[in-house]
Order: sequence, then C-alpha cells, then structure tokens
Amino acid sequence: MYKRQERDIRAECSRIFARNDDLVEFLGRGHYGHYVPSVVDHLADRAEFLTSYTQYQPEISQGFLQALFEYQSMLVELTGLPVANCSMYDAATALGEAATLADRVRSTSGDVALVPEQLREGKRAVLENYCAGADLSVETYPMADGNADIDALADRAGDDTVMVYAENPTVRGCIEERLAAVGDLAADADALFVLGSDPVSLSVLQEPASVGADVVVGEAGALGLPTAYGMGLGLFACRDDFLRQVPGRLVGAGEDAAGDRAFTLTLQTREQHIRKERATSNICTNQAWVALRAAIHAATLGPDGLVDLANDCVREAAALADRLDEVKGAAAPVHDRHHVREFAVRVDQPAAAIAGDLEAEGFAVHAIGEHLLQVCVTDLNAGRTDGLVAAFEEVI
Amino acid sequence: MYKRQERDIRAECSRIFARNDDLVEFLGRGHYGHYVPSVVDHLADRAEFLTSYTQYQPEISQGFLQALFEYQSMLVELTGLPVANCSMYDAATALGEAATLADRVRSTSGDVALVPEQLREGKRAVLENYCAGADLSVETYPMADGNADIDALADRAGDDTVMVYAENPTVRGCIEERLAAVGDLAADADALFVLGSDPVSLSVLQEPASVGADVVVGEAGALGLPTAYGMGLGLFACRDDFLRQVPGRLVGAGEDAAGDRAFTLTLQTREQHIRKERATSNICTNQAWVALRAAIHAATLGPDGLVDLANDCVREAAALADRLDEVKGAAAPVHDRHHVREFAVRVDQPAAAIAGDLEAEGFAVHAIGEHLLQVCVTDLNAGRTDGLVAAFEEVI
Amino acid sequence: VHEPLLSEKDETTVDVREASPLPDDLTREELTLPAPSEPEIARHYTRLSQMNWAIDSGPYPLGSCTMKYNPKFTEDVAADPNAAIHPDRSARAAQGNLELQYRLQEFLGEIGGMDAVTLQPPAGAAGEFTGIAVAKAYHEHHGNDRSEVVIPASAHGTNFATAAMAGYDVVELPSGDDGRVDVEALEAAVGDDTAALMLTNPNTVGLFERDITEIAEIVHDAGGLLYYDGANLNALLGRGRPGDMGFDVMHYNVHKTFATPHGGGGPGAGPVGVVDELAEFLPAPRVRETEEGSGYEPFEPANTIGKVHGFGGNWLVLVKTYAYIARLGDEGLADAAAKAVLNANYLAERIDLDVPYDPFHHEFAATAGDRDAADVAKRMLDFGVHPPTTKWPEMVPEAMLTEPTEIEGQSSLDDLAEAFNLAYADTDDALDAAPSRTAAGRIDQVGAARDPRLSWQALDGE
Amino acid sequence: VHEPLLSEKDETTVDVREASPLPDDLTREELTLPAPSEPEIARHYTRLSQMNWAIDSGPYPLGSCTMKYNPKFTEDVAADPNAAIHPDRSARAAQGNLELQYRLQEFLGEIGGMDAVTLQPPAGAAGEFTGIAVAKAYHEHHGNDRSEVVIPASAHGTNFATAAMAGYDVVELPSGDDGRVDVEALEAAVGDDTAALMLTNPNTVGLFERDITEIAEIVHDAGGLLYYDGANLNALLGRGRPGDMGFDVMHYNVHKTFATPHGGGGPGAGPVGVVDELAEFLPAPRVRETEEGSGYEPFEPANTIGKVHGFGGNWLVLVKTYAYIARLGDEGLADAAAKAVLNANYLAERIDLDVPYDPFHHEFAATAGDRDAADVAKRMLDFGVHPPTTKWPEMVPEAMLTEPTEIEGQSSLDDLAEAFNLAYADTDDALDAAPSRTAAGRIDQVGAARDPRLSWQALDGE
Repeated sequence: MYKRQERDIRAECSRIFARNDDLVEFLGRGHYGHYVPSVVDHLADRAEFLTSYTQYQPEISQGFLQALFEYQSMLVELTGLPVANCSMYDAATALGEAATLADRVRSTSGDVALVPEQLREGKRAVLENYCAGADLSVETYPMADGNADIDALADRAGDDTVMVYAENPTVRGCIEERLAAVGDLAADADALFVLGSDPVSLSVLQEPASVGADVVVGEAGALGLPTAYGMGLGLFACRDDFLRQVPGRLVGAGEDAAGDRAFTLTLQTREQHIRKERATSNICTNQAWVALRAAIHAATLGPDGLVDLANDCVREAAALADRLDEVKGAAAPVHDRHHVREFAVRVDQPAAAIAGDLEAEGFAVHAIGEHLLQVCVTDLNAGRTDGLVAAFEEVI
Repeated sequence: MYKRQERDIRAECSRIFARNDDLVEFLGRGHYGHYVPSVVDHLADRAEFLTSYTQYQPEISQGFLQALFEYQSMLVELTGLPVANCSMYDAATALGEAATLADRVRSTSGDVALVPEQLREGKRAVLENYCAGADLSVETYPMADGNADIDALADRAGDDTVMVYAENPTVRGCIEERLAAVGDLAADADALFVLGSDPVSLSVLQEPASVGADVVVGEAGALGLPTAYGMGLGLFACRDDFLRQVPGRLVGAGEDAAGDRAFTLTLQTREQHIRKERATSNICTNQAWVALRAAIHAATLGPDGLVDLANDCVREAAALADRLDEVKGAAAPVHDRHHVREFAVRVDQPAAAIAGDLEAEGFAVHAIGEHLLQVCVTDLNAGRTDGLVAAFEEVI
Repeated sequence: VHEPLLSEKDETTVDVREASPLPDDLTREELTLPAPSEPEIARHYTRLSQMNWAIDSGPYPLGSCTMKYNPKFTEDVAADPNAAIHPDRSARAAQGNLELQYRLQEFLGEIGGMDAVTLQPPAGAAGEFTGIAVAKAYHEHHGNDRSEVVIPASAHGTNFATAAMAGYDVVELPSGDDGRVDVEALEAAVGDDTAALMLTNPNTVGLFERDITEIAEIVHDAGGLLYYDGANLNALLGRGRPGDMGFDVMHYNVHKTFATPHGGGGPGAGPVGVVDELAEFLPAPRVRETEEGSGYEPFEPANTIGKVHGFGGNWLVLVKTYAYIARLGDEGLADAAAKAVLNANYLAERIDLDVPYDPFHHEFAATAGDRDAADVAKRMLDFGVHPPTTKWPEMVPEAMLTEPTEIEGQSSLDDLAEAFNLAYADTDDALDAAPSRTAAGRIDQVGAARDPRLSWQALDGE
Repeated sequence: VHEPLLSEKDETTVDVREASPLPDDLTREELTLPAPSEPEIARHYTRLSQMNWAIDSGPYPLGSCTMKYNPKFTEDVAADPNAAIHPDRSARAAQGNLELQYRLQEFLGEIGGMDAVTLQPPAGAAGEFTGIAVAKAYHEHHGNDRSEVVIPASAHGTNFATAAMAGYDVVELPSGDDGRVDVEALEAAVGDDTAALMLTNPNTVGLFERDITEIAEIVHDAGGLLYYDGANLNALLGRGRPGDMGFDVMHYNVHKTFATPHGGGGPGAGPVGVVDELAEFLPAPRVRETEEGSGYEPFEPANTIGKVHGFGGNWLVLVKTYAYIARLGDEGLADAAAKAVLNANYLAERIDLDVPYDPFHHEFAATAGDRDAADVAKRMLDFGVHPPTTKWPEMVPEAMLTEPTEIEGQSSLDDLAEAFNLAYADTDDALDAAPSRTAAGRIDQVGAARDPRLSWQALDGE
C-alpha cells in the first residue's frame, strides 16, 4: 500500500462511488431515507462533537452528555417508556439485545423468542446470533393479511416464551391494528412484549406504552441519517423495572460540587468495563454521534414537523399504491391495511424480472416474493412517483 | 417569488450548476486554482468564524483578530514589507487602492499611473475607475519579450508619474528579470513602485522589499480559495511610511486591562466610519474570512510546502511549454523567460478557433491574441497535461 | 484564555535557492514561516474560534450593521464544486453560473423595484462606489458636470467616503428635529451642482423617511439622482420598494438583507440596481437571456463605466443570496421585515434606556444618557450578549443603536433586555472594570494605535 | 456555563388525531416536544459543543481507548452523496460501494496478515462477538463442543462480556510478574475445553507479549484458537502482523488504529480478519471480485454464522478507514506506530510518576502511588488537558494508563507532562476541589446513579 495525497484519494473515491448507478430508490423495508436538513450536518460535524471520545470525564463533556440526555428524552416522549438508552448499533442489534434482556429478566420461564413470520432476513439473522449465546431459540408466529395473526399467536405463545416481538409498521409497511392484544398475550405468557418501530412512525402511531410494550427497539436513524448503505442507529427504550438490566449507555442528570445540574454517564455498573462477563451487554462504542444527529433532526422538525412527515408517509404510500393498482398486471396494496411509507405490490409476472426491468429504467424497488414487489415512498422520492408509475406501465 | 424548501433549492441549484460544462481548465491570467486542503474548509467553516461580524468588540473577538494578525504576518514575511492590511476585495481593487494611496502620498508631483502594456483588461478597468475619482490617468509602458521594457519605461517615467506598476509574474506568467531597475526608475521619478504578485509566487521569487517595492498588491486567494468564478482576496502590503495612509483594516497587538497581550483593530481613524470623506478608502466589509482561509492554507503547506508548490508551478509550466512546442503549428513559450504556472503559445491558425476546438475536446485555455493562446498549469490540472497535448495535436 | 501565535509554536526556514529550479537572481534567499502539523492547525484554529463571538453564539444586535442568522443550507448550495469554475471560461461553457447570475439579477430587481441590476460590486461600499460612478457617468453622458453629493449627517461613513472617492464634494445635510431629512434644508442644499442625494430609508435611527415622495421631487427637479443606501432594506421588504419611492440607484447589502454570513468582516456583496435610464452605464458584463431564449450570455452595457471588481464579484456570497431569497420568497421576506420591526419594538419596550426617536422600524437608537455608551456595551459582554453599535449616529447622545433582527425569539429578546438593563444600572466601578468575564479584559485601543505592532515580526524580541 | 435543555426553552404539543389521516384507534393522542427555530437550534448545539472536550481541543491521552486526530479530508470522502445508497440495491447497481468494500477488505487483510475479512461488525466489541462466534462455529463444525474462553486478567472488559454473550465460560488468566502472560499459568489453563485465548498485544500496559510464538503453540496444541484483540494494533503497524504471530482471528478497532472519529461514543467499526480455515464461517455477505474480474459481488461464506448487523455495518466509518489507510500507506502506518511508541516513551520520561512495567510501547501505565488516580485526573482537567484512563488495568495500583499517540508534537507532550506533574504534586485539598476551571465542577456520580433521572420528563417538577 503506497502513500497517496488526500486530493488523489478524494478523486479516486469520487470515481469509485460514481460507479454506483444513478437510481431513484423506492427502497425501505425497515431502513428509510428522509431529507436531513443541512443544519444537522453543520452542527453534528462540529469537531467538539465529532472528534470527542466517550464522556469518561463528564466535567469537560457536558455538551455531548446533555445532547444525549435530550435524545433519550425525545425517545421517552415517543415511546411513552421512561427509560431510553443513548444508542445501540442498529435496529437488528437492538432487537438482539432485547432478547438477551428478556432472557435475563424472564429466564426461568422459557427459551423461545417469538417473532413475526414476515421479518427482514437480516434482522432475524442478527437476532439468531444474539439468541445463540443465550441458548434461546427464535421461532415465528404467522401473520394474517400483513398483521400479526392474533389467534395463531395466542395458540403459539406460552410458558416457553420469553419474548414476543412485533413491528409497527411491519416490514411491509402495514400498521398493526391489534397491538394491545399482542401486548396482552405477551403479558399472559409472562413474556416481554418487544415492539419495533422508528421515531417518525412513532410520532403518529399508538404510543407503545399504551399497548403494553415492555421494550421498544428500532431504527432511530430514520432521523438524522441518510440511508448510508445500511448504517443505523439502534433505538432502545424500556420500562423502569429493567433499568439495571438495560444494555448500553445511559446519561443521567445529577449535580456538581456547586450543586448545579450536570450530566453524567450513569448506572455504569451494568457495563462491561466494570461488570465484565456479568455485564448486560458487551457494547462499548455505540452510535452516540448518530443519536446526536437524530436529536438535531427532530429539533428541526419539532412535533409539528414530525407529525407532518409521518402523515405524509401515510398519504403518499396510499396514493402511490392506488396509482400502481391501476397499472394492468399489478395490484397494490397487497394487504388491506393502513400503511406507513411502504406497501407490497402483487405482480402477474415474476417479481425479480420486473425489479430488474425497473432498475434498467432507473428505479429501484424490492422483490420480496415470486410475484411480490415492495415499494417505499418518503419525502425524498415522493416527487419521482410519476416516473415510477410510468416505468411500471412500461415494464409490466 | 414563491417560497421553497431548502431541499428543493439545493436540488435546483445543483441542476443549474451542472449546466456548466465539464471542462479541464488550463486557465489563469492572474486568477489561480490550487488544491485547497480539506482542513481549510473544516476550520474556516466553523460558525464562530463564518458567522461573526467585524471585530468591533475585541474582547470577544480575539480568535478572529489573532488569525488576521497571523495572516498579516505571513504577508510581511512574503513581501518583506512591514505593513500588510487584513484584506482588500481582490487584486484589481487592491491595485486601485494603491493608486489612490499614491495620489495621496505623491499628490504634488503628478497625475499618471503607469501600468504595463500587458495587463488583464479587467484589472486595468477597475484601476481606471479608482483613478477617475482621484483625477489620475492610467497610461501604459511597453514590454519587451514579456518583461517590462526598462529603456522605454525610463523614457516614459517622469515628473508626472505618481506610480509605476509591475507584476511578477506578469499576466503572461513571465518572471520579471530586472525588477530592481523598475524600482530604481520609480524612485528616481518620486513615484511609488507598486508590485503585483501572489503568495505562492512570492514564496520563491525575489522579495519585493529587496527590489524597492513600496506597495505590494495581488491576488492572495491563490491560497485558500478555489477559482470560485473570480472571487478573490486582495493582498495589500506597504512600507511603514504609509502606515497612516493604508486603506482597509489593520489588526494590531496591544494589551488588555490585565496587561496580557490582546489583539484589536487599530489605526481606525483612517477609516470611513470615523474619518468619513477624508478616509483612506470607503472600504468597510472586506474579505476577512477569505484571508482566514489563506492563512490556514499557508499553515498546512508550511514554508516547505509553499516553496515546493511554487517550484512545481515553475517546472510544470516549463515542461508543458516544451511539449506544446513540439506540436506542429504551435510554439511555446512565446517569451524567452522563466515562467510561473503559465505561458503564451503562438499558433499558426486563429487562436479563438483553436480555443473553441479545444473546448469541444474538454479543455479550456485563453485566447489572448489573434494567434496567441495562454495556458496555465498548477497542481490541479498537472495530471491532465497528456490530454491537453493530445487535444492540441488533434485540433491544430 | 490565550492561544500562542503559530510563530510562537514553530518557525521553519527554507533555503529557497537550494530548492528552486530558477536562477538565484530571480529568487529570494529564504522563507521563514510556521510549519505546524494538521492536528496542531486544527487545534489552533478550533481554539481561536472558541475565543470568538458569532451569531451562532447568541444575540448580536448591531444596529445598522445588521447581523442575523445565516441558514446553513445556503453554505451547501455555495459549496457545489460545479459552481467553482474559472471566470475566464467561455459563456458557452458556463451556462449554469450565468443562469444563476441572471436569476439573481431578476430577483433583486423585483425586490428593489429596479429595472437593471449588476452583481459585480464585492461589498456594500463597493456598491455605493459603483452607484455613484454610474450616476456620474449618467450626468457626464448628458453633458452635466455636477460636483456635489448631498448626504444626511446621520448617514453611514461609507456614503461620505464613497462620494469623495468618486471625486465629488460632500454636502452634509443636518437632520431635522424629528430625526428625519429636513425638507427645507434639503431644498436649500440641492441645486445645479447636485449629482445625487444618498439616502438610507429607514434611516440610521430606524425612522422611515415619510416625505420621500417630496424629497424625490426636490432632487429630481434639481436634475439630481436619488441614491438608496440598501443598509436598511431589510426593514422594508414586502412593504415598499425603493424604485417605487422614486430612487434611481440603489445598492443591496446582501449580508444585511439576505442573511449571507459576514465572515468576521467579509466577504460581502453589494449588487446595484438602477432605473432604465441608468442601465447603460452599469459595470460590464451583465447577464441576459440569449435572443433564442435557450441560454444566457454576458453583455456590455452601451456606456458602461467598466469594472469595479476584477471579475464578477464575490460569487460564493451571491449564490448564498440566491438560495436565501428562494427559500423565503416574497412572503418570507415580508415576514422577516415585519418580525424585525416587531422585535425591535418589543425590545425597546423592555429596556430602561430612553429611545428619543420614534416610531422606529427595525432598529432604534437608545441613549445611555449620562452613562458612557461604550462602557455600558463592555458591561453587556459580561452578561453573555453582544452589545449594540455604540456612539453612533451622533444625533443621539451616547447612542446605542440596536437591531435585534427577526431571528431572535422572545426569550432571547428578554435576555438582551436584561443585559441592557443590568449594565445600564450597574455601578461606575463595574462599568470601568468591564468586561470581566471574557477571554480578554478591556483592551487598550489607544495604546495599540500609538505603538502599532501589526505582525509577529513586530513582536520579536518583546 | 450552562445551557438550558431544549425542553426548557419551548415545548409544543400537537394534536395528532386532528392532523392524521389514520383512524383514531391507530394513532397516539398528542405529541409534545420542543419546536425551536433554526437559529435557536444552531445556538443550542454550538454552545453545547463548546462545553465539550475533543481531540481538536487538545491532548486526549486515554490509554487503550486511543484517541487520535482524525484527518479532515476523510470526512469529505465519506460525505459523497453517491456513496449514501440504500443497502437493498442490487449488486449491479452498487458496484462503487462494493468495490470500496472489497478494497478495504484487502487492505485490512494485508495489515493484519489475515486471509479473509468481514467489515460488518459495527464496533470493536461487535467485532469480538463476531470473532468468537466464528470460532465457536468452527469448533462446532468440527464436532468440538468447547466451553471455555481464556482471557488474561489485564484484558478489556469487553473480552469477558463478549465470551459470556457468546455462551462461553470465562477462564481468567492471572498476569505474570513482568506484566505479561505467564506461560506456565497458560499451560495450566488451556485444555480440551478451551475454545480460544483472547489476547491484546501489546497488552493493556503497553508490553509486547514476547512469548507469543510459544503462547500460540500452547493454545493450538490444545486445539484452541488464538484471538487477537486489535485495540493496540496501532502500536504494531509496520513491525508485526497478528497473522504472522499465529493468531487465527482478530478484530480491528478502526478509530484506534485508523483515526476514524469516535463521535463522542461512536459509531465505530470492528472488522474481523481470520485465517483461511475460518473464512467459511464469517458473516454474510462478504465481497469478492466477480469471476470475469470486471466487477464485484457479495457472497455468502459456505458455513456463515449469518449476520451481526442488520446491513453491512457502519459504512461511513469504513469509508473513512479506507481513506486514512490510503493516505498513509505502509510507510505512513509504520511511521505512525513508531512515533506513537516514541511519544509514549518521551512522555513517560518527563513525568514524575512511576511506571512499573516496561519496556512499553505505545502506552504506559503510570501509578499515582499514594494519590488517588481519579483525583489526579480531575486536577489535570484544570491544566487544560484530558487525563489518561484511570484505575485500570488493575494490576497497576492507582493506574494512569497513558497513550499520547503519534499526533502530539513535543510542546504538546511537554504540556501533558506538566499537567501530570502539577496535578500529582498538588495538595490534597486542591485535588479534592478539582476540577475548578471547567464548565461543571466535580460531578457526584454516585448520587446520579442512586437517583437515576434519565430524561427531561424525569426532571419535571424539580
């Protein structure tokens, strides 16, 4: 490896990245791009944030600690749960940590983590790895028309269940209509009810605490991050009971020697650097800077902007589904549910071929089954739906 | 004018700017692009610099004041002159201000500002406007093979002359070989010797003070700025005698109440907000932030890097001239001088047509005469000279 | 708080002749400058930045200087590498930049009520110079050799300096008792020698020149031109246009009106707008649509004054201006002006200092009465805000010219008022000792000017 | 210095049901959050940032945590919008990102002496988990049901936690008298149950494990695998490769070794390298050249453990890693390691504290002796530096684990030494009262943990 000038490396990388095709992406499935206001970059990129280390000396780290405290507070409002940590790696690892939490707090009652049949492959694969170490097995429950099949879940959940996981919206963008029933079932089985979501959806959807969620996980990078090739921000919030079992870092308010309010990392005895093999997780480096970005993005939107954004995600998805439904050979949405951002489309021809043809037309969509596509619309691509519809008409 | 979202404006402007052709520019003539290290952007863009105002309250403006003091110090080293202001708008307006300075300090002796025959049109036009208000007339002296024609200048300079202007390098990139003689002639005529240059060239060329320059002006944006469609940074340095006649802002070191060193804008009684119509200039807002960028860029290079960059500009120009000289129908360099960055090329065919053909091939050069082109090579385009030579061979 | 000079950290000397391919007689002997590493540079400038107030730090109510928040996205727009082309490109190869220039010309013309606009002047003062030079060219073109420019006493110093730079004699017009132009005095001042009247409206104590129609008539009847200093245009947006009031020439201060960052002193931009009769004198080039309408081209106005900047002015600033105007639109600009006026009036209401002249608009000149305005200002620093402009305009004794701008919220205005009131009511000793909570204490500016040390070289051996 | 919480400036409640197109039973009733303006946001976070130490503020000699300067250009490389694509694109449409991933895999493999690399783990600890899971898969694939992971007492806490997370029992290995692995103790500890030995080299007091060849032999002879914790790889660059020393699996901490910014806690990246025998167990997908060699494609290793991150890990961080390695090259990486060792030794020489173990490399564990290391650290804050890691590793009493890294110049090392010495020699009272020059005074961490208040909601009514 020979040494090169920064200018040459910038030029080289620019050339390399230009080899990614210029596509309009209608991609989601749990990983969303929304427009990130410029001010987020400008503020989060301030060197005092970006080039700082974990706040081991809180007296000279008040700025980042307060920002993380505010991030936690935002999640508390969005989830209705009183405890939110200041980040996990992403939605998948947050789910994995939720499973090991369930194992710790519910270990006497079983060894099964129940997840929905329709779930991102990658998320499930990560969960499997976290469960493997805890000797949990991951099993699925069926879905009915895009929602959890409550009857089937009732049959399945039982003494062996330590956790029931549901998503709202689901991986296919469907809004769950009977979450409280899922919560009741989980409670009856003495299992943790773990709910997956994201902060944009949470701005309008039922508050997780109100449907009995014990833990909320998900992708908080829907705020503050571009799609970034899959980089994420794991949301993790839970009930007070689990405070001393929470994985990851927590920022708390306390006092300094003068009696003034000050912030500090707290409850660190849960963590690996103190508790070693009895820690609640091995997590050390987390996604603090991404959490900062999410907090700034949320501040720029405010509650009005968040609600508007979420509502637009509902409306745009419905509108696009209607238009695609009119394309001969396509039917959308496949599930008769309300949707956030995305929905499944049934196509008469093989889905993979159609996705390929759409790509050739400059549009990326998911092929999720032999005759199923999935399409995601947000503020970023809502202005390009005419093109997508035309491309559908062209290739089908 | 209807209100639009920042995202839409970014997209619109991006589309607009993409309408500029994708050319490799071999353009200079006094306005140069060098690679600006990334750290310059990151530091100069810090909000405390970028969004601050003029330092009217020095106690809370020490940071910018010190940075400008350091910028002035860098110019003092490069010019050998003891006074440098903390910026003018660009090289042309700095030259204009030099003329009005000459008028003030040499007003009894004449009303002619002598400038070289070969000079950027725009620079001369600006100078004319500054001179008009001071009732000075701008006249030219001839050049001989790309340098000041010393004999002709000796004939021309006299009692009516308040200022003699020369450039090193000249607008055609030639290094002046008898600057001290120009200085002597100016001194003999009791005229100010104003020398135009830039901080990269000054890193290796004769120190202006050593050849008798009274004032140095020029384009300091050769450091810190991209070509930026002509945006600049006016360099202005002069002898101590003119301290109270300097246009523009000066930062000085002083003391605060505790006796600690502190910086402040100084000698403000020269300025318009105090002296009104008797001010040394009407300048108020200047190019402080660009001066900051130039200072940071110079710091990243250090003296070694500056000298290397300047030497590369000499070597690359010579090498490219040799290669173009081999192209049938082209001869370069036109002037038998040493060059910095750029040089003239004589072509058998009409220059404008060839420049047009080269543009069609993706290369921009200057057409400066019926059969004269001018080509400028810096670190930014030195890697693209093969293409330029090939294009020359193609179109000639 | 103290950061060493770069030269105090390191100085390196290079033997230039050894390194250079040039003959020795064309080169300098050596070059001595600091050679810090990138980490050292980053820390140096990061620390310096932290010793500097900015609009992103807090309130910055500099009356007439107008310091407001600069939306961050405009930086991203201006940072587009595609826009950073060389100015000597052919028009054919620079269609994008020409288009943006054209659009901005149109925006500004519409905002000012002007028929033609040049973007070239690189700052407000350069805009003034351009405008006055255009006026001069106009008069000369019509065979009128006029020698005077009339300027109200309360005007910005640049007006006076500009008129002098352009070769005019300055006729200073005393203010009327109400703080506005005294129409009778104006009638007495203008005449055959009057090239122009330069006017700021609202004026520098925030008062709207109610008699503007009459003023315009007087100046025009005398054959003079009416020049609008755009420094306070931000107060007028959406409510009135200089062109509609009878102004013939104006400059726009883009950092004051359109929130481009001031960069600690600049760069700014001072586009100039004129009525039709003056368009042929504007600097070259301007930009127009091509006849086919498919693109844009630079052109030289028929009787152009030539150039006022080596190239097209401060391009990056102009791009930010465009982005800001596009973001706000007519509605947003009018809102900004309205909120600026509201904020100024709210703040004035909350402070204990008298405000002699009203009704004011976007700014007001409070008086510190028997306190020294500069001392009060220094004390305000200790309360975490930037003070207003002090001791100017002179028509208000111990003036504190205050302009909070539209960007401040109520709590921030309350903070400002509290700083005003605490400082104003503080003891003489506290005022003398102020500031005491800043990186540097009160700086001896007289001493610094008496013994000017303008470079680190001048400090050597100290 | 105090900045109110956003919620203390403003809280706005939105009636969600009124605004939503969804049926009421699917929505929340209302949402209450701050709604600041952009200027308020800019000031809030600007002020917060100024209350935060960073590597761009000054020395940050956190031993083992390794905090070094991050070259700015790597940010620009990572900010390329073309790189920020959705992870679910087809490989055909993501050739650029796949190429960069491939190149980085190759770089890392070469640097570590490893045959195959995954970029997926999003942090060092995730890398450990991945590495141990791969080791476990390997043993299981070969029908070995091993239950223990051996870890030296001086190892990072993550090693222990990781082994436990992966379902292993931890066998803690006491350090030898010289601070290194006690080979005899190791021989006693390993056996048929040993899945792996996790080792940091140089270890956490900066000592190179000289017996590494023998250690590898012992572990391998027992059928175990040797795991390299990359936390201190920065000390080894250009001088030795884990693969060449007999390690089978390793993770790279990119912020420690390749100067990616730590972002106040993350994101990081923890790529994992393995020898050939383990490659088939790595997470899916990895990236390889296509058979025609014209492009790149993701592929699933034959017996992959599956995934450890929902997608491909922390992409933006990986891009910065690539840019950093490309900038330094072999030569620059070796220089960085050499300078890091030199700087640590220079600094140790200049401080008055004892350093019990040596010869150390890039870091050293000084002892505060009869002073409390945490108190000395707090006092160092007052002298303008960030203190070292304190009270760890436990083998050194009142440890101050110090790692200046290669980025510090001599004057900065001297500043650090002075801060050490002043704090160490200070009075008990001064140490108790420290820090006294910081934004906040000494924070009562015990109190904060006793009564956890983790959100602004929890502060309401206080």
